[in-house]
Amino acid sequence: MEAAQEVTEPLLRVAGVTKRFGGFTALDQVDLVVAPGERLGLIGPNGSGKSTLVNCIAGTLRSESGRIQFRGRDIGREPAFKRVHLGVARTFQIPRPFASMSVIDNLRIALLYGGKAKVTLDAGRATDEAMHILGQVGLAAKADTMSGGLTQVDMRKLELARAIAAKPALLISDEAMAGLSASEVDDILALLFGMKERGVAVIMIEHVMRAVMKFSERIAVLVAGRKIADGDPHAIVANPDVVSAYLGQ
Amino acid sequence: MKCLAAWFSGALIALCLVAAPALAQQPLKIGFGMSLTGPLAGNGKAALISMQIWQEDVNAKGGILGRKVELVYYDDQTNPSTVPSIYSKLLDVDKVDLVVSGYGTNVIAPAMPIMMQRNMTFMGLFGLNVNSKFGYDRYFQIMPSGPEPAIGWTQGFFDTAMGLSPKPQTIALVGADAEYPALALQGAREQVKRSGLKVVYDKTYPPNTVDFSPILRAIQATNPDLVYVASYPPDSAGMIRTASEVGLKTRMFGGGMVGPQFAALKAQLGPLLNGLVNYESFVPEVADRFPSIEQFLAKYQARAAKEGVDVLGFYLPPFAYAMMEVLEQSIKAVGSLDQAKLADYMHKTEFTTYVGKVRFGANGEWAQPRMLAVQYHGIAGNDLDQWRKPGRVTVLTPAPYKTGSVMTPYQDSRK
Amino acid sequence: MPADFPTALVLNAVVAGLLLGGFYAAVSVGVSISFGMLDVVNIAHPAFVILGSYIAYLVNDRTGFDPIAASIVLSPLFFALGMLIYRIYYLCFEKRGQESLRGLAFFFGILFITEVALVLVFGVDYRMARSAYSDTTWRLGPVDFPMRLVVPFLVSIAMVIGVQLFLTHTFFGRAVLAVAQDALALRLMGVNTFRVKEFAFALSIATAGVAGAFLIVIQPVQPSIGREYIGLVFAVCVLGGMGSIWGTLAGAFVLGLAESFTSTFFGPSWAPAVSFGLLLATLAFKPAGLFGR
Amino acid sequence: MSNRAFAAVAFASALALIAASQLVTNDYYFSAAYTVLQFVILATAWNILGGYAGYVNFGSAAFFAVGAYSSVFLYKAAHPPLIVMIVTGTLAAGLLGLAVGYLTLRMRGVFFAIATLALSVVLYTFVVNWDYVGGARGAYILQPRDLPFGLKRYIQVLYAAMVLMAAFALVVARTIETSAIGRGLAAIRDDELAAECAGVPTLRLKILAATVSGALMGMAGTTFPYYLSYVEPSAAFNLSYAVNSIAMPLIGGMMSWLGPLLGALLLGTVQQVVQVTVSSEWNLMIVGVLLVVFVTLAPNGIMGWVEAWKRRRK
Repeated sequence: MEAAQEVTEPLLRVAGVTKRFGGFTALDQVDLVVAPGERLGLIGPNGSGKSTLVNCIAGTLRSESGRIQFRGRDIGREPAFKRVHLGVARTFQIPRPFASMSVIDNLRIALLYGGKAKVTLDAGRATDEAMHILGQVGLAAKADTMSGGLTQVDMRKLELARAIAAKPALLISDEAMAGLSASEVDDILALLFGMKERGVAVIMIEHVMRAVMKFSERIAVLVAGRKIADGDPHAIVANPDVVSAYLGQ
Repeated sequence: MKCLAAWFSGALIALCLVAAPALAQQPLKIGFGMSLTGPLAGNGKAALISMQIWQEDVNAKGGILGRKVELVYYDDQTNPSTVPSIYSKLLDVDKVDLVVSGYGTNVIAPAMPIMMQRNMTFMGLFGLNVNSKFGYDRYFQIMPSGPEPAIGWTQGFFDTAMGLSPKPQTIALVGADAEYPALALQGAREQVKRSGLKVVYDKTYPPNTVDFSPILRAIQATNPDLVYVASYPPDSAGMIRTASEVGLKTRMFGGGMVGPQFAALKAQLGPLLNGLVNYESFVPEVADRFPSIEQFLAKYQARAAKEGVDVLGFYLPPFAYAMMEVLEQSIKAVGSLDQAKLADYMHKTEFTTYVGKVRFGANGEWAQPRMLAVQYHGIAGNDLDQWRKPGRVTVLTPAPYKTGSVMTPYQDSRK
Repeated sequence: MPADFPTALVLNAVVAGLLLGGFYAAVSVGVSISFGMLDVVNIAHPAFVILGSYIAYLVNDRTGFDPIAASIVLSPLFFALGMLIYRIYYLCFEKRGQESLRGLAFFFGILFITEVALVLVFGVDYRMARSAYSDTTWRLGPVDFPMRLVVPFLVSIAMVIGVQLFLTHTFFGRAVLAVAQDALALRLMGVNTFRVKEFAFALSIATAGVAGAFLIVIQPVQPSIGREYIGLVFAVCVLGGMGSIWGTLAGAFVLGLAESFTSTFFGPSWAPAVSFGLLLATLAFKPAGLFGR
Repeated sequence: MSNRAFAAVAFASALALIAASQLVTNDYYFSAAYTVLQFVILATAWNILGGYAGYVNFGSAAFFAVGAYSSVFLYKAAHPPLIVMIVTGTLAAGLLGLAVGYLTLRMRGVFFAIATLALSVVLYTFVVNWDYVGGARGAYILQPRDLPFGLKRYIQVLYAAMVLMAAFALVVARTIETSAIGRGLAAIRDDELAAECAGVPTLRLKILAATVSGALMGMAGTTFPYYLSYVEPSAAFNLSYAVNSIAMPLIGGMMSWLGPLLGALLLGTVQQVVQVTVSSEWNLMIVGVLLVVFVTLAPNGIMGWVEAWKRRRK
């Protein structure tokens, strides 16, 4: 994918990002760095600001202060769709399929508009590529069913498929595994690991600690809008602040 | 796509066959569109009833040219965009022998191009200034607004005003944002130029205004000698009611208000009408000049209550009837339905109708304006019968119909 | 204040604006419930107001009873009519989860049907109700208070406050507020949301009936006048803030005052443009409206 | 069928309809057809923003009036040929559509609908106070004497213009519907946030849809002054344009260009037929009953029935 990467330049740099909703401070001076192809776990109790951070990076929310840089370029002011073109793709915690369309049509939207949209796909190649991605997430059989009628699990898979179809450099997976069975968690994990070979960095937000520990090369912890820890997964788990934050002493 | 045209015309022809006239002695068909729904339905239905009364009278006398008269009409819903379809259906599908117009400028103008293409003689019912742009020589209009309609319409008010001594200096003009009031105000502005008055207020208001006190207070602040109002029934009621609530002080108030001519407003407003100077087309005070009108009004009033329309019928019904009388007399005189001969006859002849002598000028409007300018006085209570006999109205102009002079100022004559 | 400052004119403009706002609030409070809280786009609300006008006129004409009092006594009739209309609406749309657009066309149909029914029953002549206070006007210094507008104003404020108190202080009322926020949650708590919504919609039609009596006391009414009020009722509801009764009252006063001041000082013809321009600005900069949630 | 083929068929049918009209000697069909075609254009145009993108425009009468009044303005100013009026009116209404497009930046769903309603009231007040185009008095527009292509009566010229414009509107609607833009708009209709995060430039597409929809609605109004020969604000801003441009796509079906066409042909023809056969208040009642019945029995419109029937048959 990318040419040789200068060592120092990170893929994503989030510096001093603050976000307030009226009086409530959802994010307070958060810094975060993601290297190309890196697998980062983002954890924290509910309401710690994880989704808000995702929305600020993806562009659906605008932070009051701080800078967000992607491949060295400031994307803080860019609309969400432009960030997708630049290579930032995200899934939604609560799936949001295009209900009036079939599963494969959902993919076609992402292929047409997401993946470096400059590449104009003729119908034929678009269908093959869509089927290929659907195969990866295990939805090939349901290509023609209406996406509105899918089960919760399948909808989560569709979310991932749409993000992949955007050919991102950074994929943000927002609780894609909540409520899945062990085998399904493993399927998704295998998929996300696959992204690594294609040089795609992944930020995984999960509560399933088994998956997070297995997947993450690095873990960042958000509590009440502030990043309280960032580093090697095992050190993080042993870190007293993190434990107290989670177990709520 | 091609099936569209076939299917479309097939459906319509089938429907028209259903409505095709019986093959017996061919009836003489007169076609028109009329507002039976929408804001002007009140006038439309009153006109329709009057024309039906005329139809019954004529058929009782054996019809015209030995043929029974039949009225073919459709509801234009007070929506001008229905008019071209209605009139081309009447002419091309129903094949009516004669056409007359609906009520009001908005629905008369759209029919003009079709009339001009077919060279039909076209009688208009209360259209203000319609023919000025078309200049069609077979257009005739029954409302007595005179050769320059907008001027003739406002003549009574201004003649009366300029007759006051000392001469009034300032005038306030106010009217609704709609076709008739805008034309009436245009006429008033022209009158102001001719009489050298100074305009101190000249604004319009949206037709669905609820509260008129802001407008009348703004007018009162300019302290005008005269207040000329051009309005539709709901606004007229609002203006008159607010004038008493605000205690309007001016020498003459009124002018071009549609509404006080109708029974509904006469009953609702009652004593509030005292002192108002307004136009009317017929009042009992001049009944002696129109011998047979009582007979018509009796028939009309009998049916009006049941049909839920204006109970008195002073404003429009006599003229709707008179319009048909002119047609009737012309056909009988010419002896045929030749449009050219009819038009020519109508230009030359002075007709005697329920509304007296009717003579048309070159542009089809009345040769002489004959709108009555009246002042209401001595009204007590809200019953309607006080209006059926003379005594509540002073006719100010035109001179031949004058029954008294104007009482001013408005606030004193209101008591 | 400068000598020529038109204090009387300004004072009267304020009073006229408030009185007009009171009437606008009565006409719009029903929409604030049906549209603001139930998300039912009831375009035919003004038609029910006109129906209320005619019923009040009928009673007043036959028995000489005061039209506004008559409308309050007869409001249960409108309440029942509201329940019937909502049942049809619920069966055809809500149950199938149709979005409110379909309901829009449904209510356009109801608007036309009601208007023609009124034309057939009452004819097309202008009707107006006579009441004892129709022609009396109180004068306090330079300001005058026409009873024709003051009585509807007072009863309207009472009605709006009554609706607000009902919604906040009774079980059923709170259920209506809850259904506005999260119908699903309410259903999970075992509340029959259909019954609650039906009640709320019926209440909105009842307010329409009473507002109709105000209208026919203020000005003559004719079946097709309802069409003029469609824009106004939604403007007041949205300007004030969706689903907020206080918001509706505030929105009504803002529009009433804007119209009154524009008519007095600038030009009556521009009054609707000013009012709806105000609404456009509010929607652009504060979509939730003045008091919206 | 490719867009080019569809365009060819559409314009061929249009020319066929115009040719067929030479056989019709009866003017009534031209007037009735003019009105029905007017609604075909209005409904098709409305559906581009309302059906494809899901933004309900309450103010379609305002766009229609912009088209009509730009023709009145040109008639008074320079008296240009009809085609110039049509193009100018379409562009003027397109500008208004552009402005409305930016409205979608701040407003969604029913707020957007109310905003377009407010916009049409503001525009109405401007036109009422614009004396050059007649204001509240109304303006007279006399139909030209010399008729092109040897047509006998001017209504036939207007009919031909409307047929060609209807074909053009259908081609534009279908081209948008089957293109990437159409897919993007459908995504916006289903879930705007998800569409934005799938890379769809939602604002740009909404503005495009609003501009094209507005322009075509204006186009429907450009020949109206000649048809009526007397235009005043309450005729151009009539409630029937707002009601029909929403009801027809709803009744026909909003998912494809065929829906508004069917809805307009059905409801438009019924209104024309009822208006000249049932001569009293009943024609307004019939339209009301038709609206209620159709919207309740055919939730997704006629096309909805067709789709359901096809799915059941497969």
